[in-house]
Order: sequence, then structure tokens, then C-alpha cells
Amino acid sequence: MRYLPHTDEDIAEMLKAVGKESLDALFSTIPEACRRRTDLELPEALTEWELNDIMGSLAGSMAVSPEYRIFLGAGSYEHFIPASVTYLLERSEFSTAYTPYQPEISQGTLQAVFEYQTLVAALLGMDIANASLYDGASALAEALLMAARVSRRQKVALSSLIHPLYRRVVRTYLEPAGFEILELPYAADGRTDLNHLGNLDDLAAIAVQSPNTFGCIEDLAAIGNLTRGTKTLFIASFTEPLAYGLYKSPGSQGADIACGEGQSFGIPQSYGGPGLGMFACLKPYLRSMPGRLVGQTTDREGKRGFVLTLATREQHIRREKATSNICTNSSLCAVTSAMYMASLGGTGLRELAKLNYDKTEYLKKELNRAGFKTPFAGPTFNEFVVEFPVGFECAYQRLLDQNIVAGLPLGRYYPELPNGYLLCVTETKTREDLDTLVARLSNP
Amino acid sequence: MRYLPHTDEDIAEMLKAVGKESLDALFSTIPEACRRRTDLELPEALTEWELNDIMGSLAGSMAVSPEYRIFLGAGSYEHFIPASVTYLLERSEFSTAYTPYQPEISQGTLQAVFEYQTLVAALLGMDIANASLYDGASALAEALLMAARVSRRQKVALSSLIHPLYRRVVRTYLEPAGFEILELPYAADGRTDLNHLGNLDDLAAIAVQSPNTFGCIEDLAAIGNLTRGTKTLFIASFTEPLAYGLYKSPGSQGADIACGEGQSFGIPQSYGGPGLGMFACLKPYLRSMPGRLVGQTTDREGKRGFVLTLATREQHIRREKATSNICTNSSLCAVTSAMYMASLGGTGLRELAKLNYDKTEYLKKELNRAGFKTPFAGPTFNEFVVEFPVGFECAYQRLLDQNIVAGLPLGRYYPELPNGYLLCVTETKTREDLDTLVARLSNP
Amino acid sequence: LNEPLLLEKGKKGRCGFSLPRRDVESCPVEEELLGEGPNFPDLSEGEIVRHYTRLSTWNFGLDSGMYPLGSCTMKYNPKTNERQASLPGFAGAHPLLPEQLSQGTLKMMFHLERLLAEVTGMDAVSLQPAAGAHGELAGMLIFHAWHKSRNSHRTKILIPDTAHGTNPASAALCGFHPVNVKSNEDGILSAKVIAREMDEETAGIMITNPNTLGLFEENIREIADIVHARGGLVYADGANMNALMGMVSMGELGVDVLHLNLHKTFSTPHGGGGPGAGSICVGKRLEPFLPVPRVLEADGTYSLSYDFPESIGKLHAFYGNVGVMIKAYSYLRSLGPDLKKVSQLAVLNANYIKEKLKNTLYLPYDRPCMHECVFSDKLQAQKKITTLDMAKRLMDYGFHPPTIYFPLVVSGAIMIEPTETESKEEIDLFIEAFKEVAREAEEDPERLRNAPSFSKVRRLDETAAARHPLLTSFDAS
Amino acid sequence: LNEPLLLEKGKKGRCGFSLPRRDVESCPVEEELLGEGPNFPDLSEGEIVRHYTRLSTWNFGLDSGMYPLGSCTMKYNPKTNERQASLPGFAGAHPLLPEQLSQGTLKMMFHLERLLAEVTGMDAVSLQPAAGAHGELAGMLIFHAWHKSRNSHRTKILIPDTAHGTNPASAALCGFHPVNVKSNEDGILSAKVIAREMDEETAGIMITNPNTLGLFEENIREIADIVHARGGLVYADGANMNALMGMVSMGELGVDVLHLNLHKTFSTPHGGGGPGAGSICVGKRLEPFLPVPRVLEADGTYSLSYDFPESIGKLHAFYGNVGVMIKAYSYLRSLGPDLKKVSQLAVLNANYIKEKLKNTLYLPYDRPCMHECVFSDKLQAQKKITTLDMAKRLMDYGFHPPTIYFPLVVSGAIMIEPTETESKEEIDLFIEAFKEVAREAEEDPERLRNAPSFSKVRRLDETAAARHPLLTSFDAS
Repeated sequence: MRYLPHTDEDIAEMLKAVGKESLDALFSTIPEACRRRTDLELPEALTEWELNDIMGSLAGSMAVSPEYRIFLGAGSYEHFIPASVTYLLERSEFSTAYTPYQPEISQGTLQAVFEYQTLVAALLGMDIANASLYDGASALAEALLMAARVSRRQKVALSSLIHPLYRRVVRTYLEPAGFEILELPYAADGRTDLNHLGNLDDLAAIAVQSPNTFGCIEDLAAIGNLTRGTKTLFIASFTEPLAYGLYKSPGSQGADIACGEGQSFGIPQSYGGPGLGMFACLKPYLRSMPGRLVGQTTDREGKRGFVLTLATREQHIRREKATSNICTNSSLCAVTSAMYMASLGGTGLRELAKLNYDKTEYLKKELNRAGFKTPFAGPTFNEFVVEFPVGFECAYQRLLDQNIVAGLPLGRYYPELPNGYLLCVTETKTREDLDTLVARLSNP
Repeated sequence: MRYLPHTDEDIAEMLKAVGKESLDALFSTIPEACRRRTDLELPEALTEWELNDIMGSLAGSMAVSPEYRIFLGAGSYEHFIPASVTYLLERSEFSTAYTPYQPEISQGTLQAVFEYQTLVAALLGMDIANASLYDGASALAEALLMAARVSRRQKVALSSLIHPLYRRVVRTYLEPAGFEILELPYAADGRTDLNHLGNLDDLAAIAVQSPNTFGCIEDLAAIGNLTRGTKTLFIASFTEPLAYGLYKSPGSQGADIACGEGQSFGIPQSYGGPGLGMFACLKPYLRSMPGRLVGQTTDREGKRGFVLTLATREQHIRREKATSNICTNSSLCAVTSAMYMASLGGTGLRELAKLNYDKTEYLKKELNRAGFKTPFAGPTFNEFVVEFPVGFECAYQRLLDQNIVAGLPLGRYYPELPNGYLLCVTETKTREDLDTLVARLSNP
Repeated sequence: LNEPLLLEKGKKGRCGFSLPRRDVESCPVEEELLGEGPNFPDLSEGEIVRHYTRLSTWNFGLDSGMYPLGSCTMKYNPKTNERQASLPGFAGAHPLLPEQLSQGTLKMMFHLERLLAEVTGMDAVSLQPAAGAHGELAGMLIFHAWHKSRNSHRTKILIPDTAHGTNPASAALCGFHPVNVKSNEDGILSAKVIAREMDEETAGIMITNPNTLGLFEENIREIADIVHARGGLVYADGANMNALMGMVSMGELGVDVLHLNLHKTFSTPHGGGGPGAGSICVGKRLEPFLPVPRVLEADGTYSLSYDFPESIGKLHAFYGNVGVMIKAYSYLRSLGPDLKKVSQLAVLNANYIKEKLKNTLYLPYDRPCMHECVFSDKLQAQKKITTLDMAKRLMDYGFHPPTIYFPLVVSGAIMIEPTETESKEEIDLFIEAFKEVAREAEEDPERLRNAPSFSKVRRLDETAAARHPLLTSFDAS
Repeated sequence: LNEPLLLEKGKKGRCGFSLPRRDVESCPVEEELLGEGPNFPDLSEGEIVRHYTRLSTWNFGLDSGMYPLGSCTMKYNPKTNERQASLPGFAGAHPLLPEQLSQGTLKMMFHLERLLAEVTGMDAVSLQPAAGAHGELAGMLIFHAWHKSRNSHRTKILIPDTAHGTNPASAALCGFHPVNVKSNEDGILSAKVIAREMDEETAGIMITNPNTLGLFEENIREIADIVHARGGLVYADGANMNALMGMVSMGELGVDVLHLNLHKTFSTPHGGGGPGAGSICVGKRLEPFLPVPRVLEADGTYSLSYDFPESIGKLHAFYGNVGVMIKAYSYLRSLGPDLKKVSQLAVLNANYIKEKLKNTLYLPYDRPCMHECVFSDKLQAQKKITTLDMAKRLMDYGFHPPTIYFPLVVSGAIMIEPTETESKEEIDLFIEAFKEVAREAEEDPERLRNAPSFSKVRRLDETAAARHPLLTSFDAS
């Protein structure tokens, strides 16, 4: 096997050195009763070439662009990824390194993550950001746990327009530990209705997502005004960070924590993972923050360098009192997103965000013109809800056969919207794609 | 444009520093009469994403495996390329470097090429090898010119079973300079007929290819015996170096120069180029050898290092008296082939060569059993000639429609073989592929 | 080569990204929502490529040299796995595609689960956890859900001192209080101690096997029987599974829940700290509690099902780190039954190092080890040379240092895990280097204290970093 | 990190290659032909990856830093070009595929020829030559064939002292005797000199324009007229085309044949010395002589034709370096009319360096330069510091040195070509570094003579290498 360097001769010499007769004898400390009684029943080893065939045919069965036109967003976004980012990320000094525990020979990862922290903090308008969490959903769960630690409260309010799958993850994390979750309904304009919030005295946090699951931009300023001066933390979640190239940042609107999914920034969709949990907050919360942090320091000669820092918050030091159990995170995805953000730059980010917005507005208008309803009037970014006619399911299926995925049916998550579909338009869609969609929808 | 870093401000500052008013003014030394009168009429610049679409559709129109089963060899061979080789080769320290004129910061390329020279010399059974030439055809032409320099003779004998396109290249190189070319016919067994050679007194070289264009292994020993002790050089050319994993090397059979195409060793076929001109010879000819050479030396501290050496043979020093005009060669392809040879190792090379041989023999036998004639009895490696029935062209065309390319029609190059086809079988073909081919040929 | 920070580079107006052609009109944006966009630096593509290329050269990766980090299983990451995961059909797939359009990935996931079940000897698998600690959390949530389903409320959990560091934190997240259990003089757990600690308020035990001393927990079956008899469950941290493939069936040992680190045992790259994947494996009776959705198969068609009412729920927005799964699946299919040989050679390499270095470094538990061995700096302490000094000096010899100061049960621990992909020659070089470092500790201790000498930076001040945290360029400027 | 030679590594029985499954029986091989196979070292895949990864880190590439090699046009090599060339449809295509199955590549080649014709202002193009010098050879063969077609036998060729070094060797290959022509005190050719040298035995002239001093040959039209009037042809070495795109039409200048280096002007990587591509462009009257096969188009269908009886024949086994062409085509399509800006900025960068360094280094020709500028070590000579010393010292500052000791017409030449992809900041750093080196030449000359200090090896003994050539591991051991 080409990964195993041992020749028979090597094995013989090494066994001799350790005083064992056979490879099996190495396992002498495993009691007989603990030994596996049967051989591994695994399919025969494949050659590299057979593997290529098999994986090629599995991958070939998936519906992806350019063969398919996919108008799905809802937490995973199709964006163009520069070949330069793909190349850089494949450099094995980045990809095959471990967590940078030995900083002197890990300055590449450390500086790149430090820059990532800087870019994320700038993007979200926050003071500090960590080195990443698993994904947007677990980042939100960690943010709520952090708010509970900071506020010493057990109840959190969650907008019902937070991604439905994120809310399921939050329940998984919070319910066993005895937290209470209040879900906030939404208003007619497709934004969170804060009227039923009641008083904040027992609330650890209010969490909303913007753009929310209907694609609408939440009134973050209003929430910021509500929580300002209280012990309740304002958590702004997101699934599409590109929106902050155009819209005001959570930090500028009074958020205490901003967290969400960074997949949009140069990370392949990969059927939902790996993703990138972005996590940023205000400086006073630093020591309650989950996840790794990279900090700047100097070496013995006074030269700038970077290290993992504040590990005292982490599980390997604080054990059960750690701010979180997170250890392996999404470091390579964080570096990827930094490469992507650097590629865009401030100028490019704004232009790209505006283009997403404009293309989405174009589709919205064309759909309206063709007679389709868009039930929510709130401003959107690159997603919006459209109400298709009753019985649209068959048409949806026919469009699939024409290699078009016409959005996400919302009825599964919002039963009150049985004909609601969430459509997403990114820069990957040309005007022709949009015109084709409208035409096919009109004559499915 | 994302490759051009200059901002308007940069341009203004720099123009000021050089004392010019505008970018156009930089070209003031170009007389008005020499200025281009019209703008470049080039198609509008494409975005990276448009380019992906266009190139994807161009590439998509090409017939390649796994969609097609292609039984073509004849100088370009489909072999499996390990993902590890592809990865390593993409490392930009190798790919984006220039010729290693500054050895202290080019030890990567230099050591890799030194190792390449070692592997090639070992493969071909020769003393020394150069750092590569363009491709197998120009390597043969350079070998013949070198033989002429060494022997001070103007006439060379070429087997007619040297790749027909190589022979055309040789004519291009040799005829304007007044060299005479004698073509040696082939015998009934598909090997070069040496009977018409005559005396060697005016011959600079005898060149044969093995395996030859009919896939047959030439009797190199016989030629070695002929030229031994004479001033006539024996040049062994090849298009498929993998054969030397199984068959005796040219060096062991008395060749003075061995040269040919190294594409088989990990280099993509790429519609014929870039290839790799492998070139090796005996040490006495060192100073007449064309092309770059890497040699071992030491640095000031006595540490081993590598440099380009014997540049006094080359054009930038010797100008018109150089051994060749070659400058840029196929360095990255040489490194690739070294990676590939290292991946196989001696053990793997032999096994892979034997597998090519065995699969080819299998097809040969199955074709014979199905009633097809294989006109030449000489031993072969991974190619052989089959004589299809008169009027086979239509069947050939029908097989194309079934995504099978049933070999190369030889009539174009050897009019006496109007129904001869050269079939190639490498390790990329499974027994099932071979059985399918025979079945389809039998019932086209 | 030096390279400034990104934020110290760039000029407004550059762009390293190919902005798509604008083919629609510009639309106005609601004024009060419109932001200014972050003030990222603008760079050309060439500048970005150079920036990250330079940064990469300051990093030591597995492809740079031996990386014998104990407990981390830094084995060679095959390049073909990367190729497979980047196939457009995999990399470009949207997670909410209709099932009929995503059969390939679902099939891969289904089969990967079956393969992992066979390797571990467990009955059912969920690939959803995104990392080892995420898998531990899933395990603890399953403990919690199982007890709850039996109307039992248990608050404690046993965790040996030789367990992985994440275990207590994962348990605490589910409201369990960790009870520290000491290993015996052989470095393993004794059944007696467990019998004493295990009670009706204890949800179960989290065992790392082989433990972090690299030793097989020989009494695991007895321990499992005790825990089960008192209504508890047994969790095994499978991060060290690289020692045991084909040798042991975790299910037969009495393990109820086990997580695997696909980025350790199954060769997916660590990425400088992730992404990984922490698949979780359970016995039959715990299958109903696995995270949703689960991948089902019927008549050759694959689907995702949320219809498991006892499930602990979701742990990840979608289905976990599918890109990582593809690499692990490629590895498993490439090795097949050779996985047993992987474990044998990993254990051979570790025992070889243990034998060869045990006269150079203090070996607290001189017994046959599994895939890693643990030394300490006791012999060097007289010269006031610490584990840290030796680790830093190893860098100068071209090796990544081993894991240091872990496990906590050994003071000044040096935890070496070579993995099976290191050749005897490389290991011999490593041994020689370590011996040389030990010699230097005797003869030239200052040299060690000043190490490393050849790295991008010299020894860094980690204390200052923590005392005055500078976490962004804005902070630092 | 050190790394032994391949031949010093490995153990018999390893294999880093996945050998395909044997699905046919083994057949006997004729005994007397059967060899033993070469004694290559056997290594595992991981060992090979590590070997070449380590080697790569000892190399300076364009992605490592500024690479201002004069006459080499080391511009940023866009990553998307690599992506396109590695598309399976391109990379996996057999050159003898039936035309109906290879339309995509043929179409690319046809259009690339048209684009290059437009950029140069020439009429017809062949992409076949595999490198610049191969293009020169093609050009000389065309000279030869053209004269022959007119029954004229000419034996000489004019080559200025400011031409590229390959020119005389290329001419000699076709039997031409090069006649060296001196440039004037401004560093360019004067028409008078050409009028004196050009005679009826001279086949023509090979001009490099801009020449190797980085200067535009202002008299080129007049020179071309003279050469043409006496029955000769004008060859232009287009290696320096990066200076002139959109500014000059070579055809209008009177150039009959021109080669382009796709690996210089059109951004394809140099690969440590190749593969490149040296496409050749000609005026209408020389089109019949271009190499075969040529790519033809009819009704949107592309084909290869050998039907050009006056052709010089074939220069390459197939059609040249198609993989390189794909990258150049991608570049051309990505830039479009911005190519003019490429040349403007390349010239701006060079002039900026010339201005900024002309008080530090001796500038033999103080005139506006094109894409490169040539200094010399005259000012440093008093301290016995040579161009070589300064070049080696620049490495310590993180820069690849410029081209040195070329062109020959300037003694101790330092030839700097920044290209357009270097930013002003990077160029300012380079200028600052060079000034620092010049300061050191004054103050600490020994430091320069000992440079480089931070590279893998110190200054290497090139004389010894040539005196006792060790060209393989067998030689050297």
C-alpha cells in the first residue's frame, strides 16, 4: 500500500528492536477477551484509479452548476471562487498543519488567522473576533450560551426568522442544560415582530438573523435601542455575510455579539459542510468568548509574532469550566475566507454585494410583472419569498427535469406558507438565467 | 483589471517621478511613423467566470476518457497520473521560477533536475543525461546534429519505423544545413531492415526507434554490434520510455545516444504538448551534447549544492558555435517525470511495464482469435499493428459514435498498409474495455 | 522573506477579484439601512497570491516533515482524497437540493457510516458532528437523552485522569458534573476504583482507549460491566482509534457510544486546526437517539429522514462536514482490510521509539504501548532543561515537536505519536535528533533555552500576549 | 530542513504509485530482449510528497517575490490559466484524435493565432515552436526557404550586438553565418551601419526590438527598407513584446517574421526553464512557408492541414505546446484591449526604476527606456564590488536579482525588468534594497562578497562544477 513505507525488512528489524516476534505480539497488553474475533469485513482496497471512477460517478450524479441553475440559498450560497484562492488553500503548509500550538513554526496559520480576526471584526463592526467555530448554527448556540454566562440568566428570545435549522441546533445545545427559549413571531413585512417580547429582565439575549430566513433585513437598530443599557445581550446572527458589504453592520446597530456562517466567502458549498462559524463580540466580553484566539506578541528579539492566546478560557486548561468544549474548529475555512475577503477588498466587496442586490431586485420585479406575489415587503438582499400558485409542486418538479431548481419550498418550515418559496440570486446568475426562470415559471 | 496593481494615484506619482505627463508620453522615443495607427481590435476582456464558461465548453467538446475509450498511442500515451504528482507540480516555487541562473535560490529546481538526469541515465543505461529538450522529435534531430558534429560527417541513416512525424522534424532540421538522410526500409517482421545499410564509412549515425512505430522492439544489439568500434554513432530513439521497465536499455545494447519522448511519465497528453525531450549519451560526448546540464558542486562552506554547468556549450556564451540553440526547454516536465519515476520506483516501473505488455498481449490474442490479422511478428510492448478488413473505415466511424477510437489508421503514413491500424493498450484499459473493443470490432 | 500584515498593505481602488459583468440596472437601497462596507485593504491578485504564499512558507505541515504530535495522529494526508472532495459534483452541491438530485453524496454518506460501524464494531453511526469535541458533545447528549427516556436524572460522569482534555468540558455542556478518576500505577484504570465511584447518580463514564498514556485499558470489559450494572453508559473517546483497527471491536468491549476523529484516524488534513469531523458510533439500543437527519436507504435510493422522535436533534446546520467525509471515505476505500496493518504499523513505530529513547528520556510507564508513548523531562531537569526547551530545539533539527505537558498525569510529559506513515529511516533520524538534543541538554543547555534558532521568529512571549491581548490589527496598531 | 537526494533514499519493495489491478494473465517475454529495469529507489507516496515539498521550499518563484530578470518578463502567472489548461478535456486529449473529436482545442488554436496576429500587426501565425529559440529557428528556416524559393543563396545574416543571445545560434543552425552589427552611442542601430553591412549575400537581419538595452530601435523602418531593398528579410525577436502591445504594429514597421514568447508576454509560467512557447508570426508573403500542420477553419469547423508545399515542415512532433497555448489564450481573453495598459505600465515601472536608481548605479544610456533598464557596476568597481556581489546580496533582501552581465555590450550589466504586475510599493522596496546594497558596497564590501547569507546554500563554486562535471548521483558518489 503506497501510504505505508514499511518493507518486510524494516518490520523485522523494528520488531527485533522492541523484542517482539510478530506484529500481533505488539498487542499483547490487550487481553484475549478484548480481541476482535473476526477480520474486518471491508470491501477490497481500491486502486487510485478505481477510486477515481467510483467517486467520479458519485459526484457525477449530483445536480450542480453549470449544468443546473439552482436558485437555492437558505444558509448555503453559490458564489464564484477565484482560482487563486483555491490554489493558495491547497498549499499543504496550510492544509496539513495541526492547530498552531508551536507558534515559532506556525506563523503562517497564525498570521493568516490574526488577519481573519481583523477582517471579520471589521466586517461585522465589532471589536474582536475569534479564530472560528464549526458553522453558523453552532456559533449561534455558543453565542446564546455565552450570553447566559455573561448575564447569568437562563432564558433567551429567538426570532422565528432565524434559519429553522439553526433554531433546531440551538434547542439541541440549550434544552438539556435547562435553558428556556422564547420564539418571537414575525410581522406582515417579513421581519421579526418585537411586540410580544415583554420585559427584558429575565432575558439573557435577544437573537435575530439579518438578512433573515425570508431574506429580509431586520431592523437591527430597533433591537439595539431596546437592549442598550440592559443586561440583555443583542445577538445578530447571519447566514449571508456578503450582505454587510451593502447594509449596516451589526456592530454599528448596537449588537453585542455577531455570529453566523461564513461559507459565502470562498468556501465550497460541499452539501453543507465544512462551513465557517464566524464569531465576533465587544471587547468587554472577551474572557467569556468561546473558541480559539490568535494574539500578537513579540519574540525574544522583539520581532512581531503571533500566538494562540487566552487559552485559559479553553477546555484543555479549564476543563469543565471552559467557555466551550470547542477544540478543532474551521481554521482552514477561516483562512480561505480571509483570502477571499482580501481578494475582494473593501471596494470589491461593496460592488459584489450591490450586484447581488441588484440582480435580486431585477428578478423580484420581473416575477411581479409576470404576476407572482412576493408577500413580504421588507427590504431584502439576495433572497426573497415568492408565493407560487396552489399546486405549484408539479411545476417545480417539471422545472427540475429542465435542470432548474426554483427555490426552496418553505412549507416544511413554515406550514402557514404552503406555497411560499425562498428564491436566491447571487452574482453567479446572469440576466439571461433570470429571464429564463421567469419564462419557465410562467409556462412551466 | 485584477492583475494590474496600479491605482490612478500610483500612476500619477510615478509619472511625476519620471517627468512624463501621461502614459503615452512614456513612448516618446518611438517615432510618430512607428506608432500603431489603430487600437487593438481584441474581443472585450472576459471575467474569470466567463472565461470558465468558454474554456469549459471548448474542453467539453474534446473526446477524452473516461467518456471515450481511446486506443491511440503513436507518440502520445494515456497513462495514469497520481494525484500526488499533480499536486507537487502545481507548487508555484517550481512552476513560476525562471531557469535557475541564480543557484543559491534555485536549489529546488536544480536538485530535482539533477535527480531527473540521474533517473534518465539509469533508465536508458547511459552515462549522462541533459536537463531536457522540447520533445522526442526535436531530441532526435538534435541527436543527429550532434552525431554529425562528433563524427564530422554529413549523412545519417534513419529507420523508416521511426515515428513518421519525428522523421519530418528531422528533415526540417537537417535539410537546410545540407545533411543527407538515408531511410532504412522495414522487414516482414515489423523491424528495421539493416540489409540495405551498406558501409558505414560516411555515416554519422544510424538511428532507430524502439519500440518502433509498429510497436515492435528493434534488435538494438545487432545495431550496437554494427557500430561498435566505428565512428558511426548509434542513436536509439523512443516514444514510450515505459518499455525500458521491461526490455533491455539502449545503453546496454551499445547505443551512443538514447533520446526520445518522456510524456508517458506523468505528463498530461495535452493534445501533443508540452512534451519532454529526454536525451542521454555516453560520457565521451559530453561536450558535444546539446541542452542544459545540472552539475553537483559545493558552496563556500563545503556544503553540497547544484548549479547549471558547462554553459560554455550553450548559445548565450558560444553564440553561433553553440552545440544547439536550445534555451528554454521542458524543465517542469522533466521534474514531473522525475516525480513520476520516483513514485513508481524500480519495482513499480517493472510491474507497470509488465502490465502494459500483458494487457497488450491479451488484446492481440483476442483479436487473433476473433479472426483479425496482426501482420508483424516482432515482439511488441504496448502497441501493435492490426490489419482490419477492406472497407473498415465505416466501421471505424461507427465505433467513434460509440465513443471508441479504434487505433490510428496507418495508411496516411505507410500507404502500403491501407488497412493497417496501430492499436495501443496501456494500464488504463481494463480487460472489460479490451473485450468490449473486440466485440464491437467483430460486430461494428 | 518578511511580509507585512494584510491591513498594512494595499491601495484603494485595486481589486484581486474578477467582478462579474453587471447585466442589470442599479437599484436604490433603503437609505437608513445602507452601510459603508468594511474598510478592507484593496490588493491585486498577484499581491494576494504572494502574501499567502509567503505566509505558507512559515508554516510546518505534514509535508514538511515528521509531525509526531501525541494524540493528534498526524499521518500522511493522501492527495487523491483532496482530488475527490474537490470534484465539482461534491464541492458545488447545495445541501437543500432535492434528494433525487443528490443521490451520490447521500450514497457516500450511507456507505461511510457502514464502513465506520464495521471498523469500530458498533451498530449505527452519525456523521454529523463537526469535530472530536462535537462528537463528545453528541455522546453526552445521547447519555442525557437515554437517561431521560428512562426517567432517570443523573448528574455526574466519571472521567479518568488519562482522558482527553475536551471530555470534561463536553460533559459540562450537558449539565453533567465530571468526577475525576485516577489511573493506577500501571497507568490504566482499575475496575475496583470504578466500582467504588460508579453510583446511581452517575450517568456513566468517558474512557479514552488507548488512553492518553498510549496504554490499552485492559480492564475495560470489567469496567463496562460495572457501569452497565449500575445503570450507566460507557463512552469511549475514539480519537486514538488508529491503534486498534482490526484488533478490537469497541462494541464487544461494552462501549455504548464512541466518537471517531476522521481527521486523525482516517487521514483527512487538520487544516491548521480544522475542519475535522467527529462521527459518532453507538450500539443498537442508542440508535434512536442519534442526531437527525439520518441517511436511509430503500431499494437503492437514499434519503434524509428527520423522523426519529427520540433523537437528540441537530448539531450542525446541515449534515456535518461532508467535504471531510468524502476524504475519509476515499481513504477507507483505498485501504480496505489494510486498515489492520495501519494500526499494527502505528503501534510498531511507537514501540520502536519507546525502546530507542527510553535510555535518553525518562519513561514513567515502561510497558508495551499502543500508538504513542509518553516520556518526561525528569532526567533533564537537573540541568534545568524543560520539556519546552527540548521541544523548541527539535524544531532546529527539522522536526515538529511532540505534544508537550500532556497528559497532565505525567509532569513535563513528552507524548510522541509517529503514526504508521513515517518510515523507519525518518524515525531513526528523529530518534537521533532527540538523542542529540539530550546530549546538548547536558553539554550546552543554553543552546536549548535559546531554541528555536532557525524559525521565522524566535521563542515568543505567550505570557505578554495573554496579559495584553492584541487580537486584531486595529488593536495592535 | 535538509533533504537527501532521491537516490540516497528509499528501500526496495516500497511503491508510491497505485499499481492498477492485474486483470489479465502474465505472458512470457522474449528472453534475449528482457532487461532488468533501472534500479530506481522505491519510496512511499508520503516520502515523495515530502521530498519534493522540501525541494520546492528552496526555490524562489514569482509567487515568492519580485523577480526582475531583464529580458525574461517575469510577470504574475494567473492561477485561472492553470485551471483552464488542466481541464480534463484539454489535458487528456490525444494529439491524433480524429478532427471531429477535437474541435475545442483546434478552435482555441485558431483563435489564438488570430489574436496574436492582431496584437503584433502581422498577418499569419504558427503556434508550433516550443520556445523562443525554437521560434527563432523557425524564422531562420523561413528565411532560408524564402530565399531558396527565389533561387537565391544567401549565407550571411546581420545580428546587432544588442540582440538576444540565442539569435546567432539559431541562425547558424540553418547554415547562416552571423555578422555582428554594432549599436550606436545611443544604444540603438543606425541605418547607416546597416546600409553598409547589408549586401546581396546577406539573407536579412535579426533585430530585437526593444533591444536588450531596453531601448526602442527608432530607425527600424528605415533599416527594414534598406534590408528589403537589397532582397533581405527582417526578423524581429519579439521576446520584448511586453513593451509594445497596442503601441506599435510590427507589420507596419517592416518586420517580416517575428516570434513571441508566450511564457513572457502572455503570462504562462516559466516552469524553472520551460515549457514555453515561441509562436511565430509572419507577413502575408511568408505565410506559405509557415510550419505544418496549420489550423484551418471552414463553416465553423476546424481542421489541421499539411497541404502547404512550400512549408518549412514540422518543428515539433505534434502541434507545439498546446498546454501553454491554452494559458496564453486565457490570458489574452482575460485582458482584451487592456493589453495596451499592460505595456504602458510595464514601461512606467521600468522608467520609474531607472529614474530612482540612476544616482545609485551607473546608467550607460540615459534615455527613456521601454520595459527594462540596464545599469552597470561601474560606480561600485572602485570598491572591487561586482555586479555579481550586488546580485547575490539582493537575495538577502528577499528579491530575485536582475539579469546580470547581459547584454554583453555593457560591461558588468545589470538588467532590470519589473513588469507591470509589480506594485509601486514593491518596486519602492526593491529600489530601497538596491540603494542599501549600494551603501553596503561602500561601507561593508565584505558583506556583499559573502552574500547570499540566508539562502539554502552559500555562494556556489561554479568553476569547480564545470571543471569536474558531476552530472548524476552515480557520478557524484
